[in-house]
Amino acid sequence: MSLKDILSPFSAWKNLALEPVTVKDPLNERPGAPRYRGFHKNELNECIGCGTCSDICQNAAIDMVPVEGIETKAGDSGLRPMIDYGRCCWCALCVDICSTNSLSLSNEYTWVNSDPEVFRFIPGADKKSWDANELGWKKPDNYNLNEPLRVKMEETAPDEREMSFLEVVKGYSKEQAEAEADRCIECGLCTATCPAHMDIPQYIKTIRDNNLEEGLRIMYQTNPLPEICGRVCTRRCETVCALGHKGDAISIRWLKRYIADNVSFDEYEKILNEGFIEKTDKKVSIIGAGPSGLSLGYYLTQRGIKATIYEAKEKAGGMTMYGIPKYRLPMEILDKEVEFLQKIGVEIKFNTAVGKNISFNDLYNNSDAVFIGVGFESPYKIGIEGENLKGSLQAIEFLREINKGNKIDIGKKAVIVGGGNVAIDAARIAKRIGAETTILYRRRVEDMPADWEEIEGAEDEKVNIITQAIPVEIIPDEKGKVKAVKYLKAKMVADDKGGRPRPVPIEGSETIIETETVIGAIGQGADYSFLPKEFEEKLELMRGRIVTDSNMKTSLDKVFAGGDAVNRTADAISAIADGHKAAIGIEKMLLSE
Amino acid sequence: MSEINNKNTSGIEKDKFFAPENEKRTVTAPDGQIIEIDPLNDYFCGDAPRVHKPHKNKLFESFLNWARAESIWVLGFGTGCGSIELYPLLTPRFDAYRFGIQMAPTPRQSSLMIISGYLSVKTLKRVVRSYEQMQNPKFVMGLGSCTINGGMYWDSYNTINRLDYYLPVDTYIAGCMPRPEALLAGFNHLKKAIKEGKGEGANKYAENFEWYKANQKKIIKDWNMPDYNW
Amino acid sequence: MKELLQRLEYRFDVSDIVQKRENQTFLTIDKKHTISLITHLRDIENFSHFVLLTAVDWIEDNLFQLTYILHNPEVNIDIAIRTMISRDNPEMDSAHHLWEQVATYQRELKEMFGINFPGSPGVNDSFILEGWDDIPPYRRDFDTKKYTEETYFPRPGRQTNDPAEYMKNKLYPNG
Amino acid sequence: MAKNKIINWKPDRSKFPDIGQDGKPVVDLASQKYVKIWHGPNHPGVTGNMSLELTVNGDEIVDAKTHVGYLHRGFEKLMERRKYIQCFPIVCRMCVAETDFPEYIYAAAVEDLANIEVPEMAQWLRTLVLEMSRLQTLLRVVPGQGGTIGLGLGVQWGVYLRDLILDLFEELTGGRIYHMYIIPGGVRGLLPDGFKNRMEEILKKVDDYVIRLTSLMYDNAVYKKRTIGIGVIPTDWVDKYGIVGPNARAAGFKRDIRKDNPYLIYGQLDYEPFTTTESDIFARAVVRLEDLKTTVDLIRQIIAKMPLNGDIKAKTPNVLHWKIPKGETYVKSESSRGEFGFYLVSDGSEYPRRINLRGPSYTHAITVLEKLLINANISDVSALMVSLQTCPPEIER
Repeated sequence: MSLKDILSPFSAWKNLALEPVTVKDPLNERPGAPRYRGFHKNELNECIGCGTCSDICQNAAIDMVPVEGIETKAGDSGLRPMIDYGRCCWCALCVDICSTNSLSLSNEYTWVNSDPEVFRFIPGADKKSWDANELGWKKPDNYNLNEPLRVKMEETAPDEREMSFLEVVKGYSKEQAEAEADRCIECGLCTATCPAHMDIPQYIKTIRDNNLEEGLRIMYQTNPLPEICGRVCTRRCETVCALGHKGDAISIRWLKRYIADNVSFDEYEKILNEGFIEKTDKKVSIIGAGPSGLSLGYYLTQRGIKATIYEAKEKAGGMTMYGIPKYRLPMEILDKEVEFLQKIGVEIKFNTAVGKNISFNDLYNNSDAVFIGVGFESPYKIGIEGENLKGSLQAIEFLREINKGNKIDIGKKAVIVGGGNVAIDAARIAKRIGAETTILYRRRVEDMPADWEEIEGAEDEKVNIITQAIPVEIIPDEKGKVKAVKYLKAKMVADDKGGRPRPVPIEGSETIIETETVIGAIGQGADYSFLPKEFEEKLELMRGRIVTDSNMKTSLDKVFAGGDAVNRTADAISAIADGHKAAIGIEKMLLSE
Repeated sequence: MSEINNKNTSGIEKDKFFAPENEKRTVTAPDGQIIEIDPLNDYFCGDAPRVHKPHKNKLFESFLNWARAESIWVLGFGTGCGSIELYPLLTPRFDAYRFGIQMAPTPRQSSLMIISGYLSVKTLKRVVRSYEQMQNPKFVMGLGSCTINGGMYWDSYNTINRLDYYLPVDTYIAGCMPRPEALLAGFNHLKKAIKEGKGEGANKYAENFEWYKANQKKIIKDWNMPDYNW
Repeated sequence: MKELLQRLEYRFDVSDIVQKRENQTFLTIDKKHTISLITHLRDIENFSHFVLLTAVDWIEDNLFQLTYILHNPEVNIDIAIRTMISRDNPEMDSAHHLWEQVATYQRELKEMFGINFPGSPGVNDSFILEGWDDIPPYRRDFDTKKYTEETYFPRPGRQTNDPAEYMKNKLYPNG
Repeated sequence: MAKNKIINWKPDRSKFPDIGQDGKPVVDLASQKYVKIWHGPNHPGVTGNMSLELTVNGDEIVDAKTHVGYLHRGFEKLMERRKYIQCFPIVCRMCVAETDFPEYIYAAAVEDLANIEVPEMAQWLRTLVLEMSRLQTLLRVVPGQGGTIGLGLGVQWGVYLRDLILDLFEELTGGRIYHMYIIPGGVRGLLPDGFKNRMEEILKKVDDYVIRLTSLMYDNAVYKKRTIGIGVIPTDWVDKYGIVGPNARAAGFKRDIRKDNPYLIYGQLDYEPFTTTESDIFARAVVRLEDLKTTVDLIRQIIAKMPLNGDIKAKTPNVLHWKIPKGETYVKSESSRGEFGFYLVSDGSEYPRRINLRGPSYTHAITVLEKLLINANISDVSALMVSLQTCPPEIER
């Protein structure tokens, strides 16, 4: 102990001269830092109600509740997060995981009340003083709790596939599929949008759990043709995928294909035989072995009802067999699915056209119900001069001939008119059989109804795409063959009624493109000529489509319909869904008798 | 002795958690005198709390309320994590003393109990005891999510979910944990309530005494204390 | 580390050796020889610092795993000793004589897992809980959420919806 | 600082009870010679919410028992029913004084089991945050030692500086106390603009503070009188009682996990742990003050050496269903109190099988404190508790 020890503490007195450090007005002087994790904000219009915030919250602080003025629609559950500040710990994991970045935190931190019941609110809907705060926690850049980008699908190289009918998409490996399946946040928004309402999150989960048999079982509950859908589905599910807002949607279609491809075909029966009930004496006739007919056949057999399918052509599959090129859907795949259906007891009579080989009345009188799944087989004409010239084809017929293995001479140059999947398919096939191919489309690329992947694939394969081009005439050469196509350039004019912009031809912009073949691909219509008069008259139609109730029953007694002939979306998955719905309707009708 | 207490004592005797030091016994004092003691009844006053009516003179009562509001003495009992923010609050940066707020070391001298977050059952027992020892008028402030609806520990077997079932709460402050500034806002809110004559927590506790006791006893299995000990 | 493990394998019947990192090894030994292995490690191999003792409930196998972690401050390596004991009437030899703080760990395990350590000082005193009359809370079969809901009155009025389920009810209730 | 002389004051054993076979005194309460008092949980001189049951004879303690459990939330149980990502916000609540250490060791344990390599930038940021966390604790605890014997002025200064550090934390992490910054796989943000300059300004103030505090507290006759020679931890206790960190360093053991088992980027930093041999309250306070200086130096080194930009998070699987491979690990770090570790067992599912926290106070506050308090004066209880730097939440979790 020294004198220093006694005197030294007195040095603290010199601090009297220092400036005070006290915050004068602590309530107003100190806003939260720019990153401060204060109270919640939510952009209600951006939020899609996927519920991921609620899932990740370890405090069960977030409820998903309906909000007035927000409707449930495709890609939006209509629910919004309600946050309980009796639970929240301001960790901001909900913000980091938010699939649309709509949720954020403000830098406001003062909320005092005597009533414990008030600390529960829907950010965005219940107006709060901090709604306008710009600052606060937002998801940092370069930081993700789940992978935003999809696993790239390996494809055959464009120059290799240009000249062959090899399947372009190679399919996921186990690691790739698991990595892609891992991205799923299990919100289930896709299920509502899928026409067949497949339980997508559940079958994706089986990939993660490496339990593909279970995955197949789940898929067959709502879709008996998963291998087809795994390749050519229009996958509206992916357009509403919650992950698509910040990054890429999950490759739901490829994951479905992965399950279907990786379960051995021999095991199908063992995996799927559960749920089949005993055979009854009911009989149903199905016209057309397209996806809707096959789907119905499966679900009827599952319900113990004998299903007989009458198919005019030599193979089942309808449009999926004849309208889709082999590089997208190899024929073996389809055969495999059909073989399985036949194995479980669906009878398919090939080369039996109703109206020609067998009369509709016979079917009608000999079965307990009839299902019309004839699809849209007659192509629309472009409606311009020169369409009947030699060298002018219809895409649907072109594809059918090619798929049958027949050769068609289209010369060195081909022009395809249209922008749908059929047009792209025709173009890519024309390219494969050696023609320089051009697509003429009235609108812009982004307006094309075809899948973007297909469009990209076509571009990779050096298919020339001319947009905003309206064909006006096919010019013949001296021999009466197609020589060139004349088209007008178009400009896009916004639609007054709020529809999508319309192309309007520009006067005097005629351009001529030389070609040897013109392939029209602007759509198809139905042909009900097989129906006897009395039925055809009573069958209620609307714009060429058969009108049905929610169980796919038509205006005719015990006649059901489905597929392209009924639904406007005209894709395989809707047809499959129709088949399923019709099976439920037929079962209801037959069992209630 | 109130009836509740007698009922309680008889109940405790069958209780497996009954502590031996609370048993009735005889003790020999240093001077040789033999004394019989019943700790639960002899060491504490077991009377139920009484409702204190406001003063008849309204002006005088509002003066009292002003005085109460401007000299809030906080019981120095850090019940949970929120108490770490009391350090900055009571040191030069935020300097709560200038607003009439200061810490008091014992319940007798305190008027405000800050429940700084979650309450385990074991702490709740001490909190109830401390609260009852505080003199009227007394206030309770609940910090953070935990006091409102369980907070982070909503599924914990050892923490309560809602404080208002066990003590009358005057002010809640949202946050996990609330910052010193939010605490100051809470104090302002409380002061305003007291000045308006709404700081009636203690009376509420007295009025609903049986309800509060029943809730407390439902979870504090090891009761071992008189029903009310001020 | 390698030589140490060889020496241990030579002397004791240790199994399941997992070397997680350069300076950390997990190994398993049967219940009978655990305390003598720990004593050996402390006295001969200089593992003088006792890091922790805890239990893991493997309810599927009806076993408790006890893990003792020791540290050698001279060469800075950790060794973790696992031993399995039955879940029925769980009991383990006490190690309180080796380090003073072990008694506290054993007291906690007795309270939170119900594992008895006969002879350990104060092992039956309550440690963390007060007035607990349910099964020991750290056991897997104790459901804390259920207990909480029955005991602590969560604030009512909350209701949540699963987005997929909600959309089904709204958009396609029959399909 | 002058070499401190230990005052060898021995109490008169005759008036104390006999020591029983279990090493504890045999106290006959009925003899009326002893009084039992409770120090806490509601007591101004207790660190956090815990209590000591003291049996005193006059003002000297003959028996002490630590009671904990007032802060028990059952973390280890709660985490068993939370997914790995959901445990991330809850772990920091295990230690309110230094919330970043549990965060770091939890993340490190998960990364260890899942074999995730953390980007370099994230490692620097983690180290910075850990050192800042240590600094803010020490700014509270170092003067707090004086506070226990009535010298509150240092606390007033220290807590103000600590608050400045908390402001920096708020800028960097978005929270003052619970930062929730070190996430499994990386961290949650880069340094904001101008952070380094603001840090340096505060460090300068801390430098100045160390000088002021030394003259106020360490060169203070009263403080020395109250702390030198009190609460001596004998050398042989260190291993026998599991004493770690500054308490072990004050007893002459050069033990510092940052040095012994370097983690993060501590291998690239240059420093030497301070040790002394007196092992009394004063020595432990000196070790903490030296730790504070070291920390300031380390932060300066980190700021100077750290890269400007880089990845902050490694790619992890989707956290909503993140399965960690089966296995177990023990991960530790050197907190301001000593070894702070997590024992994590995974059974291969989305939920941890078992998580156990090893906090230094587990031994310091129970075994060591109970023993040190015997024969101590009742007025030294707080000083002893603070000198061991006990923190109840990590005992009962």
